[in-house]
Amino acid sequence: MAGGVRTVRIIVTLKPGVLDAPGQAILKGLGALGHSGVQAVRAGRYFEIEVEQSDGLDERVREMCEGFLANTLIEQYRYEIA
Amino acid sequence: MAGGVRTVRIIVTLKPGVLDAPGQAILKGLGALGHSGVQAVRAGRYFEIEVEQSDGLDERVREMCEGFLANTLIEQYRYEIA
Amino acid sequence: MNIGIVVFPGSNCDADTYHAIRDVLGHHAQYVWHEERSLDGLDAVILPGGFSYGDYLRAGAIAATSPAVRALGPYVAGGGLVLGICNGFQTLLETGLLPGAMQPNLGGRFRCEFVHLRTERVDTPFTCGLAPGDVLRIPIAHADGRYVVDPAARPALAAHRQIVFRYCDARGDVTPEANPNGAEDGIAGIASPSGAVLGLMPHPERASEDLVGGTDGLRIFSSLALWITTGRRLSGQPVEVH
Amino acid sequence: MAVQPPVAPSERAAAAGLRPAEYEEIRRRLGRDPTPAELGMFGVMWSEHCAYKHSKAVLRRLPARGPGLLRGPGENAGAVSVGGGWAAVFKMESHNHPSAVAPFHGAATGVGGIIRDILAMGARPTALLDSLRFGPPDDPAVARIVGGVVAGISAYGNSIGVPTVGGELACAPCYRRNPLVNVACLGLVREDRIATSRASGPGNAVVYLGARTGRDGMHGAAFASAELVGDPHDRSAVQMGDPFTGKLLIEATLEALATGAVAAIQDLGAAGLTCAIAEMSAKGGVGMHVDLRDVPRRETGMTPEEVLLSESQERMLLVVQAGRDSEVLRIARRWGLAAAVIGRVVEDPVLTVSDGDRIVARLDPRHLTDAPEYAPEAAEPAYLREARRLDLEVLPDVPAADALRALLSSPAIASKRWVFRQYDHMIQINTVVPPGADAAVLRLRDAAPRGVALAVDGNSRYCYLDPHVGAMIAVLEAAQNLACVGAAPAAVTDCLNFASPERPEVFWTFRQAVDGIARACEALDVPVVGGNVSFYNEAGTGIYPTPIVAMLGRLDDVRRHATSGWVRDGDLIVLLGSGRAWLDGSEYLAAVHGVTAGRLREPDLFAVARTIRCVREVVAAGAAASAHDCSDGGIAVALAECCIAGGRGATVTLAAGTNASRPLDVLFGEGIGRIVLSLRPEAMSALAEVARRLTVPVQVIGAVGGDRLVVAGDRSPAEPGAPVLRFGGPWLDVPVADLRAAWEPEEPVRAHER
Ligand SMILES: Nc1ncnc2c1ncn2[C@@H]1O[C@H](COP(=O)(O)OP(=O)(O)O)[C@@H](O)[C@H]1O
Ligand SMILES: [Mg+2]
Repeated sequence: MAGGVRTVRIIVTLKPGVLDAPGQAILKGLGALGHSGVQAVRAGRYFEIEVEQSDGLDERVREMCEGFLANTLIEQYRYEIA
Repeated sequence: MAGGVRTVRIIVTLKPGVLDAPGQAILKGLGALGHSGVQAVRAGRYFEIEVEQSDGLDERVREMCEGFLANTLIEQYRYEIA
Repeated sequence: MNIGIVVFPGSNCDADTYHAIRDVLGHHAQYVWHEERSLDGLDAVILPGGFSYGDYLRAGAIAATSPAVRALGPYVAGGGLVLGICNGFQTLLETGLLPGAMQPNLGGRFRCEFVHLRTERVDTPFTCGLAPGDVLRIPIAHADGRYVVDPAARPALAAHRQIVFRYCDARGDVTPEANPNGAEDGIAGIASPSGAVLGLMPHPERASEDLVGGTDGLRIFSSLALWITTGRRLSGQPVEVH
Repeated sequence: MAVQPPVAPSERAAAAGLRPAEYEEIRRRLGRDPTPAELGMFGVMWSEHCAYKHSKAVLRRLPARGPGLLRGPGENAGAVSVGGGWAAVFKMESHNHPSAVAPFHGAATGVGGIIRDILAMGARPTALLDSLRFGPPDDPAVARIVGGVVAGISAYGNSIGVPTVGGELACAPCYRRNPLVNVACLGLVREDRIATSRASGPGNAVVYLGARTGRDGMHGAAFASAELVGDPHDRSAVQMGDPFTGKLLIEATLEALATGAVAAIQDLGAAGLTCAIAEMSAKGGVGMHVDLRDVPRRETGMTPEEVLLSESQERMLLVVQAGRDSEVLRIARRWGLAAAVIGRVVEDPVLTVSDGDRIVARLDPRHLTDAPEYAPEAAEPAYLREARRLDLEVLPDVPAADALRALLSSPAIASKRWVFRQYDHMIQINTVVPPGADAAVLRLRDAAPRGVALAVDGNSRYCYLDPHVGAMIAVLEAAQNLACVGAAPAAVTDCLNFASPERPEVFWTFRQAVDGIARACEALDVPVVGGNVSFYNEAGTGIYPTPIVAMLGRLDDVRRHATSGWVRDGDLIVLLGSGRAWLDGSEYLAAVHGVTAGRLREPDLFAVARTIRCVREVVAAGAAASAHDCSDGGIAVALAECCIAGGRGATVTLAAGTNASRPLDVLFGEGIGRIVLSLRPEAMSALAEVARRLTVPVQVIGAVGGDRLVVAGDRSPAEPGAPVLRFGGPWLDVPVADLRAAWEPEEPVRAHER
């Protein structure tokens, strides 16, 4: 289906073990609001990208993630192409 | 399965029609790096929450989102409970 | 006069604001710890600038969950006055005490520089010493200052004269060039309909001394002092002080 | 108590980054094989970054004497008196390698790191300066690093509430894959409240304060001391900063110090807990018994080595009077920080580290702090003879106006507003002269009307051509910048950024640079109170020798200061100083002709020092309306900057100097010790008097006015008063609006480097 436009959903999160300051602050906030029973929060970033269909789209998405959307030194990413 | 711990994945994005400045900056950045064919980018936030299983968990997750994780004035959210 | 300055984890303009009110203006100010549940006995409460809780969720969102901020509702209902500066403004939006929301600056970057503000409303405790149209030169320092409000709420903003300050040029004209962050209608500060609650992005405490930044910002604090010491009420009627 | 079984030598030593000879030295000192934990501790403590193995001997050359000196190198930062009972704590550090692999977080943690060195002196961090070096910004990869570094400094400095009041930024191909990020911090503390890192008082509690410990930046110190080969895709070498926790740590630490219960304090920086317990014990001539089980952790399953070496950010170590530790723990709880008593000070100089009841390390802390010193070979680099040859005749002729525009838009000279607008430079409301001036000026609120000024300088192109003269000029230029705002030099801190010291020609440039800094500081009678050395900056080709100098100045009355912009039409324009200038190594050659070559002349240190003093006296007396030094781009660029800053034009006649006959040499030639002042004609006599006393040459070269910069040439100095053009048309005649347009660049697209 070349020529069409695909929607790519990307989730970027910190690698396990990397300090997640936002997650910790949000956990605090949930507690303050009386949400008991919350044991952990991890914060990440989400991207929804409209990109023209083409061969090797998978490859290109990975490039976008590695080279720009995620810092693979500290972050991991996963994506789905709809 | 009360007593167990569930993982909740939440995605928060801007409501359609709300200007997404970060998304546009990222679109620009991808272009500058030579990623052609990208037509639109929407930026959002992602949360992964470990919460104790309990009745009405669904309800509680919705409360966390409405009252805190999302600013429903301008943001929408969706979640899945794994 | 007794003004409370709320200290959140991550507040960083609390001491500056304290300095402006106590050392420069010569009025009494005290810090209020974010865990404080009662604001009784304070003539006014200031939510200072900073990065409360790192602004890690949305600017001001986590501060809005603190006991002190949740005490603001009853405090205002009982006639209290509240001023939110920068992060304090963002916090007030998150609580719903003021309408609208903050988005990242157009251009996506933190901006620290002097801007000009046009005074749009003077019958509030924070602007009673100003004249309509007065232009103030005051610095901004924020990354999330693009004020937005959903279309449905706009008429109400106008109807209740809630817009108090707009970004403008040196001559007082509200132009796109003078708008540092893309805020709707160049909105830099809004108040509750009664005027008891004011939020603004610029930092008046940074323009309170000739040596550093001029004294335009001080006029906002002296307005507040004037209002309180002359015992004015939000009706605008001065009452006898014996 | 039996120490646990020894380990196999050689390869373990190598793994810890130690040389075989060093491993043998360790065995000799311990009289046994080191335990795994001890080996790890030696590995980081004997790394170049912590131990200064190759630089210590040379650094002793730096003068640590001077008026008002309170603390010299050796503590976490140096301190000088600024009057009124107040001390200024001042220190600069580099974060080059982390910023190369993770620009945003590398730069951010660099800010956090230097702030905690200042905090460890008991001072409230009051101002930051950032000195940056990048590759050519038209390279998208470089632009991305620039965006990430500036965003990182902005994110951390703004959030933690310390204003970034100045800095510098320059670009050259040698920094393409090895950017330099040097950050200086100023702190203020009452002279009688300066803290120490010297542990004392057997029985006193060793208290951990701040963020919890994770596996961040394992071996960061060793990492900083290794050449960058490709991107080490190993997140563990990169620390993550959290300015929010950093801000809480500042408040909690100052509150803890105010109780009077704290005997000693140090930040957990490079080499983490290992460095802190070793340095604090060694300096205090005592020992410590520390149990790693009590260290607050963020991650599970950490080994003792990992806890000892972790470089998690936002942590401090305090020695608290026995029985008063609960006061500190209470303060920590209130600020939501982790805190715990992790050990005790002991009489004997023995460091005992246990993991529960298992002892993992037990040794004399001085074994860790007294690392071997090396005296590497030094050899004058071969490239110098070539690089110093310069034939101006072969260069194409360029219209002066075009050259001026090109210079004004070159990264080193162009407006940096796009950078410092992203930095909160006003918070704490002490900033009297904001970024953009020759130096930043801060008021001292508690010692009014006194003030301080800050400047940071370094010209790596000069240092490439002549590290000795180049380093001298860095010091003199910083002092010159302070003088222009009316401040007298009080203290110097430096970052010495070089390639591998194990290459003789690199080490030669290092020694030359340090000697240049030392001689200039001696001439100005200003102490070097601290600094930092960054070696192995070798990604791709090695970098230019890059000594960066930050200088602190004093103002007796902060209201008496000047800035660079013309103030009034009709004011006279005066050139102070020898007026000698050359195109060798100039920004003109680099920016207009892409040439880096020439022979630098050694400045007359004492003549320049007198000129600097003259400018400061005149400005501090309120006699000057504006003051600006001639640096990159020579007098033409200096005049253009005065026009742009003041929003008015000027008409100037320049004498073709003895050494320079052609217009381009006169306009764009560079020479230290030349300052452009503007002042009311009535003030001339006051200026002349000071200049005569200090035997500083003065030339009236023109007058302020109009909306163009007009520069004409003349063989004889113009008479005081409005100068008349003699023969020939003007060399330059450019509208101020054009100058500004060339100087204020478009903002580059922001890279979302995170
Ligand atoms: N280039 C230098 N000039 C002067 N002093 C230096 C220099 N480099 C390091 N020092 C001093 O050596 C000591 C150790 O430096 P450093 O490891 O950077 O301190 P810290 O470990 O507190 O960051 C400090 O007192 C520092 O001031
Ligand atoms: Mg230190």
